[in-house]
Amino acid sequence: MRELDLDLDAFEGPFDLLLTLLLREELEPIEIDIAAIVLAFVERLAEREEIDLEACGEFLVLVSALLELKARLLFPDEAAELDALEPEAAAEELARRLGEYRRMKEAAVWLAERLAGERDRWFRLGPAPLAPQPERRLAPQDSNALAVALRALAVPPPAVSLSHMALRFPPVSQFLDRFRTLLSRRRRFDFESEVIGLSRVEQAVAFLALLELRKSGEIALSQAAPFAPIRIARVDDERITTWTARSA
Amino acid sequence: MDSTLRLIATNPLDQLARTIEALLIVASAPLSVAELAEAAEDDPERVETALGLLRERFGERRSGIVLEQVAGGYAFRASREASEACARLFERPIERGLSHAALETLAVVAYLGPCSRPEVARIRGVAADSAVASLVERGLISEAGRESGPGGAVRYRTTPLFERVFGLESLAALPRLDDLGADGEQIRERLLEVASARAS
Amino acid sequence: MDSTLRLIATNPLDQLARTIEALLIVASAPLSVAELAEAAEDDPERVETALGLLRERFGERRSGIVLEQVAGGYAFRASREASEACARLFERPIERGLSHAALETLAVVAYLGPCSRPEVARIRGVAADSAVASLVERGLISEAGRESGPGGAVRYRTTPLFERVFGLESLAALPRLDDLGADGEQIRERLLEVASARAS
Repeated sequence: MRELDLDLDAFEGPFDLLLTLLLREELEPIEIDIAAIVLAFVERLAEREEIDLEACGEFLVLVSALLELKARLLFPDEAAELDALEPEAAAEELARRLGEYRRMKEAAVWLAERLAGERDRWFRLGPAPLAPQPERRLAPQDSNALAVALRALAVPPPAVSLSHMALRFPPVSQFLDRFRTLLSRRRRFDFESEVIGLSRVEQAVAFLALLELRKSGEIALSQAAPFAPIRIARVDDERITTWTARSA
Repeated sequence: MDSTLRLIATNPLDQLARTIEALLIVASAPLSVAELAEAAEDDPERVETALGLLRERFGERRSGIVLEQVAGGYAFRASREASEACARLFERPIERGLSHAALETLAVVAYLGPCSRPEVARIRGVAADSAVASLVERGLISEAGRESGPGGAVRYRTTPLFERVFGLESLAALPRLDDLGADGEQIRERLLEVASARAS
Repeated sequence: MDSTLRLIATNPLDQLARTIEALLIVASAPLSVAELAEAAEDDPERVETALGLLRERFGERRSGIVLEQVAGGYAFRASREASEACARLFERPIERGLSHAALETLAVVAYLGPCSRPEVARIRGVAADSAVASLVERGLISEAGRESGPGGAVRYRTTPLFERVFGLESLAALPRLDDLGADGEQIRERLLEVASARAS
């Protein structure tokens, strides 16, 4: 799943590289077309004979975190406002925005059709071949206007609301360190009990760190049943791994 | 000499029509009735009448040059009959490779303009920088000041060229937004259902 | 309907003439007989004949549009009879001020000295191509070499006309901007800093 190959406007390559770049803030979530990622994933699923539930679960967590992050960055101030709204009012507001976007999409379709219909309408672009050459004349200007214009360019943009900063992805490395330290003290632990109280975004990043550790062979993951607690164990402790596997 | 003078005197509208022809052949953008009247030093009403004459003379299937009412004024264009010959000789640099993102951005600016890049991004849900840049380069939108307040973002609006390329008499010729996205009501209802389920 | 069809069939030269009219109305430079023949997919001889017809139709005193043979081929021009009206159309009223984009661009070039388009764009946070082009067209800025290094961008500086229009003895007479920096270099740094904050 993580080697899912993507071909987006802003990014081309495997999904896990995309995540890494996003987490390192080398790529803006706003640049990423998430629907295209979902489409690529669904196509990949359709190609396969059987459904990999684990991969689907992982994908859902990561994509929903991405969506939330992108939404928060798009509406830095409004996010807080929406939270404060009653559910009905929030739904009303969301519907208004969706409606607005939908109408713009329709308008774009109309424009595209119009353009196609006008393909046999030709006119000249630019001046006529034998037109008189006009001269542009400008009235005397006040040089203070130049100073005013340059000063305006030196004004920093309004401070961006920091309310969404709490929702920024923490670095994966933070969780890598945390889990490694944990495993140096304990042979195994439950994922849920370690991430309890963290935001969904942080939980998603913690999960990413887990996958990272498993990929590098440092840990073993197990889960007794879907939605059961996820157990993490040191790989060097074979006994525990087999015990967990048997009991599962 | 005398008879020529009388001829002009009896049908001065013909001379005005010729002057308008001349103005339209050298103009690089559609000319409004007011602009034509000012340059021709004549009444707007008479200009309208002369334009009516010209519209008959330069009509589709009658002439290779067609008079059209577009972008808030009048302009000559090629007859549709000759479009294949035109396509062999000329290019369409403005429309070539106009992306879906650019069309959506154009729609937002046309309906809500003047508006800034952040506003376009908010509505479309993705950054609009490259789409805006390509539209500016094509001359379909142009800068229209900055948002008020310090550090305000540059705002954009559509140009007369936009109206001309899309064959619109004016921006008012765009379809009404209310007529688009008619299923918006359905979305609203579904969201309200979800909301009331969450609240209970 | 039948008679129209027969008319076209019996006089195909008329259709060729209409096609040539259409091509000439779209062209932004004179078209040669060879170009017209290729676009119309017809014989150069027949094109010459059709041009003869058009020369009669679009003759001085007969029409406001006149077909003219020039060095590069054929092009339409305005009739002499309408030259005063055309002059009025092109004689632009004295412009009272500059657009916001032009003023910002001009301020950057004036205060920071020779400056390339990419640099102006970086400082303003938007593409500067059309603003720079319009200032060059007005003669307020002009090219002043290129940035060092291979493929360096063209740099621009203000002209003596700029100083005249803004009533300055020299560039040293620009209003001081001590609050932004002691010299052009410091101001440039300050502006680039703000610009990168804006972009983030």
